[in-house]
Amino acid sequence: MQQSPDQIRRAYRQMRLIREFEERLHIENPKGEIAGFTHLYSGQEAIAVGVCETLGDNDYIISTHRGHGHCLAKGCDPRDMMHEIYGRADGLCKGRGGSMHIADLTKGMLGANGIVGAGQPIAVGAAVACKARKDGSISVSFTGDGASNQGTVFEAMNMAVVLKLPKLFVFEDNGYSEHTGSSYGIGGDLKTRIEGFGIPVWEADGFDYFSVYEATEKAGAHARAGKGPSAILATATRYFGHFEGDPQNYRAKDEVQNFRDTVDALKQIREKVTGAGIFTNEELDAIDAEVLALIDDCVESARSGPTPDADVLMSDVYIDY
Amino acid sequence: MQQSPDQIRRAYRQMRLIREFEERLHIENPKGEIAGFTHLYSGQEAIAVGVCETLGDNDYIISTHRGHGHCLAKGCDPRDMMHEIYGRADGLCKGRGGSMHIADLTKGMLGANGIVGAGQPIAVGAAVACKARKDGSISVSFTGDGASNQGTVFEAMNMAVVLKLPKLFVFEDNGYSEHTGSSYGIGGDLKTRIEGFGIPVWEADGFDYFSVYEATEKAGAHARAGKGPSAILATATRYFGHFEGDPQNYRAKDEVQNFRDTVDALKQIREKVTGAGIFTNEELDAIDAEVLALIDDCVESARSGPTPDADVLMSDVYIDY
Amino acid sequence: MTVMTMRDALNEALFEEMERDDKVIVMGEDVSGGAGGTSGSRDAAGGVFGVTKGLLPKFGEDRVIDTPISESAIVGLANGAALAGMRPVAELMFADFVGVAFDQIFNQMAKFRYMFGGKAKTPVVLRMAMGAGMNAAAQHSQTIYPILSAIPGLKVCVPSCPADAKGLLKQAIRDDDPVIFFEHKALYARKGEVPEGEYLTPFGEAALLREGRDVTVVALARMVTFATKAVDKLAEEGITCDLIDLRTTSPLDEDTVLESLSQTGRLVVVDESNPMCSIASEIAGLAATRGFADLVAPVQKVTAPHTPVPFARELERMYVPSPAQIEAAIRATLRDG
Amino acid sequence: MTVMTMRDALNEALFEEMERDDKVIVMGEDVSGGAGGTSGSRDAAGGVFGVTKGLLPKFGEDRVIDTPISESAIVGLANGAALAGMRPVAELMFADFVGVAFDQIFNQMAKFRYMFGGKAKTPVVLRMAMGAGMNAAAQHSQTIYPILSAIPGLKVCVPSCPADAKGLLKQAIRDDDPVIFFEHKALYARKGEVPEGEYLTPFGEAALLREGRDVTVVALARMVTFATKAVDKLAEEGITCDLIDLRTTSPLDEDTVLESLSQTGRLVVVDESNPMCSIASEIAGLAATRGFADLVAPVQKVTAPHTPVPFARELERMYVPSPAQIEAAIRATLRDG
Ligand SMILES: Cc1ncc(C[n+]2csc(CCOP(=O)(O)OP(=O)(O)O)c2C)c(N)n1
Ligand SMILES: Cc1ncc(C[n+]2csc(CCOP(=O)(O)OP(=O)(O)O)c2C)c(N)n1
Ligand SMILES: [Mg+2]
Ligand SMILES: [Mg+2]
Repeated sequence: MQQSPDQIRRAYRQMRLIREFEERLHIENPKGEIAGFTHLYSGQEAIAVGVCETLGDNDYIISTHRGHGHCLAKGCDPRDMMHEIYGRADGLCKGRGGSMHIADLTKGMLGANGIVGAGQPIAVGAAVACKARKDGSISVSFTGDGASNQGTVFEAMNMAVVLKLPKLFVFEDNGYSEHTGSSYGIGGDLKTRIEGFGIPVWEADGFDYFSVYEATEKAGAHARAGKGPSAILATATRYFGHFEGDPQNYRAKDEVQNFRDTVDALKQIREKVTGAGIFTNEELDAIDAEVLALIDDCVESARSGPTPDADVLMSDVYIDY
Repeated sequence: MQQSPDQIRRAYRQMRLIREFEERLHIENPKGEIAGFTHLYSGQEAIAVGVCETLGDNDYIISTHRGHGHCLAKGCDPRDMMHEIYGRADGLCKGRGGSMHIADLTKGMLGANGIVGAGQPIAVGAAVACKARKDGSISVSFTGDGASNQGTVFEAMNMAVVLKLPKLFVFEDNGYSEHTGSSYGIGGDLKTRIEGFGIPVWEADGFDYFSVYEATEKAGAHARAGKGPSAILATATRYFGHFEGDPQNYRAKDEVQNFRDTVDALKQIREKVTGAGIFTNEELDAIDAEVLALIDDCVESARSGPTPDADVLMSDVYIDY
Repeated sequence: MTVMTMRDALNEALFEEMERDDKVIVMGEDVSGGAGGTSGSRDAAGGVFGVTKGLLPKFGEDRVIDTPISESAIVGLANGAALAGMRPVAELMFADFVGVAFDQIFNQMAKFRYMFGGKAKTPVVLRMAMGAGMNAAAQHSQTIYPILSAIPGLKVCVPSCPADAKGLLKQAIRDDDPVIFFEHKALYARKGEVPEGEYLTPFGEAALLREGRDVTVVALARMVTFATKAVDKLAEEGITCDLIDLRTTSPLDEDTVLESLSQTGRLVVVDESNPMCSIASEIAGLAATRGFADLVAPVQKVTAPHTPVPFARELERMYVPSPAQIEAAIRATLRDG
Repeated sequence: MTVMTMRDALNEALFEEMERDDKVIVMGEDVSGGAGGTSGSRDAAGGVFGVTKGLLPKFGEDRVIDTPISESAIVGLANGAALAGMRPVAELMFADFVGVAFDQIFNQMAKFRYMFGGKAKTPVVLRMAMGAGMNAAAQHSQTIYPILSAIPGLKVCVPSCPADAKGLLKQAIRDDDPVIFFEHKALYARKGEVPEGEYLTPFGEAALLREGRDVTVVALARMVTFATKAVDKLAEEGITCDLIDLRTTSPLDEDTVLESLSQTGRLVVVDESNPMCSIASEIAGLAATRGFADLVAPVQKVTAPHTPVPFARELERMYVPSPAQIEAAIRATLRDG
């Protein structure tokens, strides 16, 4: 905990923002106003925030189908995101993308992606641009345990090594790939597999912001120093179903509650920083209240946002055609 | 050298057959009668033969764009193959496939394949059939150093481990992937990368038939015993260009000659078996002469074989349409 | 006849065929589900759309194979197993995922038999869910049967109702050629009459769902339900149409289309895919070549626009051809010529 | 004007654009060649067809990037570099290899801008060699521009001569949208006049290569050279044709085709690809819809058959549409109607 109080406050607020964003979507979703697939990130907040808090404006990230956490952590505007999820014309992607395709190029956020394993080679490409700019920037991809079995992910790792790129691979093992436990689909084990490509791996506790932050600082420094790609391997869980509506009959009844009661990321950081006397519970409660009000606001405004019209349907297929 | 003289004679003849088949194609190719791409296997004979001599009729192999050696080693008829390479209606594939697509399903030879990395998942599928038959058979894929970077190859390894299939992965590092040295494209190293998937690797000297045979016996036994996939990693060289016509300006002038003079697979086996007194040079010369005559015959008959007609063009797209 | 959903009809087809022939195996991501999970259930999913539900308890793990997320390897697995004598039914989940397995479809299963001199047999069925209607956006909503129909060596099914879904899937499983089997997501819950017992729907035979004098309307998959609405509405005004459901796009039943055209002289084609090089283009082109002598008015193509599939409800609704657009196209073809 | 091969014209386009803009980078398997080899040469290949020859010595390893055999990662690399401000020109070697990189083309580069609300720019050029003519058989000879043209978000170039090859490639590199650039293998050695200095060939503007009264002949890529033969031969008999070279299939210059059709009333489309859902289908469909009023005879589609590309010389020759077939089709369209 060598971080400044400002840093910690920011990280705590980011994690709380993700948590409340997602918990609120879980409440709103069954009401029928939100269309399409929604994959929630609750439970994994410490990973997105621990990684992104080490990143600067020039650094890139690319996300997955479960993208809200990564987007918020990289600085996407929660109101614009909420409008997008509600399919509004003034959403971050004009209502064309929805939950699975939120992107904000101005924030170095190269998009959530509905195709498992598609983001990793793209992030390697962004690393080519980082290398060319010679500004010490890096490109980061997030990869689930399930996605780690996709050929494109292996290719991306190999390519990054061969081209010695400033690329950080973040693997998030949340225990499941859809309705299948992560152990089932992974031949060998995640760490050895990554190391087989010549990529050094830093392991982190995915429930612990400080653990992820510190591992990422080390792994990021490796990549920034021109030593080639590096990796983070963080373990956590997802609190909700694979998608909203998933009955989760592949999970033991009390599994999630146990995680919530013991290692929950928000609970942990709160206990650590109050225990160390950096913030009081009241100070953190105030942040929570501010975030809750913000989310209320986002949902409120998204629910009544403008609906996209035929012009939105037909434009932006090309810049010029 | 615990093999019987019969076994050794057969292996020697197979290697000689591949060698003469390929050296003859190298001579015939510039004459203009052979169409399309031809990738020759000379230099790697000990690998195909060392592997296939351990296989039975129920076992499957799948090959690459450089397929002649694997086909011959698995028992494809050299005359039918030569007719195919010459594009004859009575070729092994009716003149529709050519050098890059020779297959003989009746021999468990699931095809040469023009797409690098396509064969490996297919061979994993054949292993599913082997497992279902419960007859101890295995399925073998051959993979070049260059191909080892293709995502499909990684997926195939992972899948074979997850499904615990009787699958043998043979990796042939012949030093080059087209015009690029094999070391350039491989992140980490081949062996560690394979082991990262949880697949045990047996290394072999790809110029030495006995070394390959023994490694394959062990690796094959592992796979046949239901312990999941295994791998062979064998190193050799290719004597000719990537394809016929390749000027090879990426290779040092004397590189190939050095290999031919020192570790050549045919030279080695001859020295070993004559040295051990199993065969005399004259006995082996007789085999050589027989093979040479056979190849003469194959070329002769292929040159004047029947050309395919419109019916060959239009048939076999479907069984029934 | 029993009334059931398309989902149940597909499930029944799989049950029957797996029972009939133990070479039939099923594979894909979460086709059973629950492997490595903490609840102990091994039939936790039955496919993300529930089509393979109950197969694992009945046929076991050797015949109902859950896989990692490795679509190239899944289709490759099916291809290799087929070459080696099995009859695999692989599931690709969303049709859009063809992207990550395209080589195994395009260069492998479609070509083995031809390239290998007619000696290989690749009886693979590759099932996948397609189409807009769930607001699943650009990467989970495409109707890519034109791309697959363009590839020699593949057969392509596009059922519009439970009875055809069952009959075509059973035919696909027994067929010795590779078959791409599209299931429209918006039709899974569609109910319809399904004949009792054993039956197969032959490939390359379109169904004539309505008979009429004025216009030939050709549609497929979900568009059949929309075209039916439009046709039935116009019938109340005395405008009658032949309504043809293609059922398979490869083989394509050109004769039924041409025969109808020879009666009506007017053609509307309804296709949920993007307009370029679509089935709508193919059928319109058919009218311009073999059907020209009968054609009395411009063909009307009703397709999605040349855009990706958008997310928002309003946008997706505008993207998908509607019964109103089909009705307008029928009226338009009657005004001209 | 200088006379040069299409290969050299392409090479010149790359040189000029890389010199003009240091954001332009090139990547692919053996685009330079020789890395890790024993001869020390680092420009040992210059692409397997020699199109990128000499770029590495001039622009260095950071801008001319040799890659492992990982096509998904190659195209992904290009996509990501483009999103991050570069202008990548990636080489896929043979167009058939689209199979192993299809998702990055189909679901990624084509859709970013739309999905991401119009804020992303993906100025990727993806070069690939296509077509029969080298007896390279089923997996190395396909002409898959119909599949790529069907995908909204992509632009597709199909040059038939050195001048257009250069002008279109330069335009493609400067274009802010993703461009699929097809180079026909049988045309690399084709010589033609190329204007000196700076010029760009605009997209969506077909070229009218011959003017005539009787028939509109539409062709693309290598088929332009075959159609030219047929058209010129018939001209000796007094049968004159408009010969249209599409140059790009997306955007597709429908207006030039329709305008010509309004003069001739007869249409022949020549397309090397398989017949189903092809560019030939698309243009024939165009005649049946927007061109119907002008059409006086059945459209003739001249395409490859619905088979994979075969290997043997005799077979490949039968597979590819020939000048004789084109001539016959022109005569046929004159007989009818
Ligand atoms: C290519 C592809 N295959 C399959 C899917 C369907 N799918 C979406 S998410 C998912 C599981 C991903 O698991 P993991 O990578 O562990 O991420 P998590 O959902 O746990 O965040 C699957 C199979 C997809 N979207 N894309
Ligand atoms: C998917 C795909 N990418 C690229 C190629 C072109 N190609 C053919 S062989 C080859 C090199 C293969 O190298 P390796 O695996 O080492 O086999 P070797 O040629 O040495 O036998 C390449 C790049 C191809 N045929 N297929
Ligand atoms: Mg997961
Ligand atoms: Mg090699």
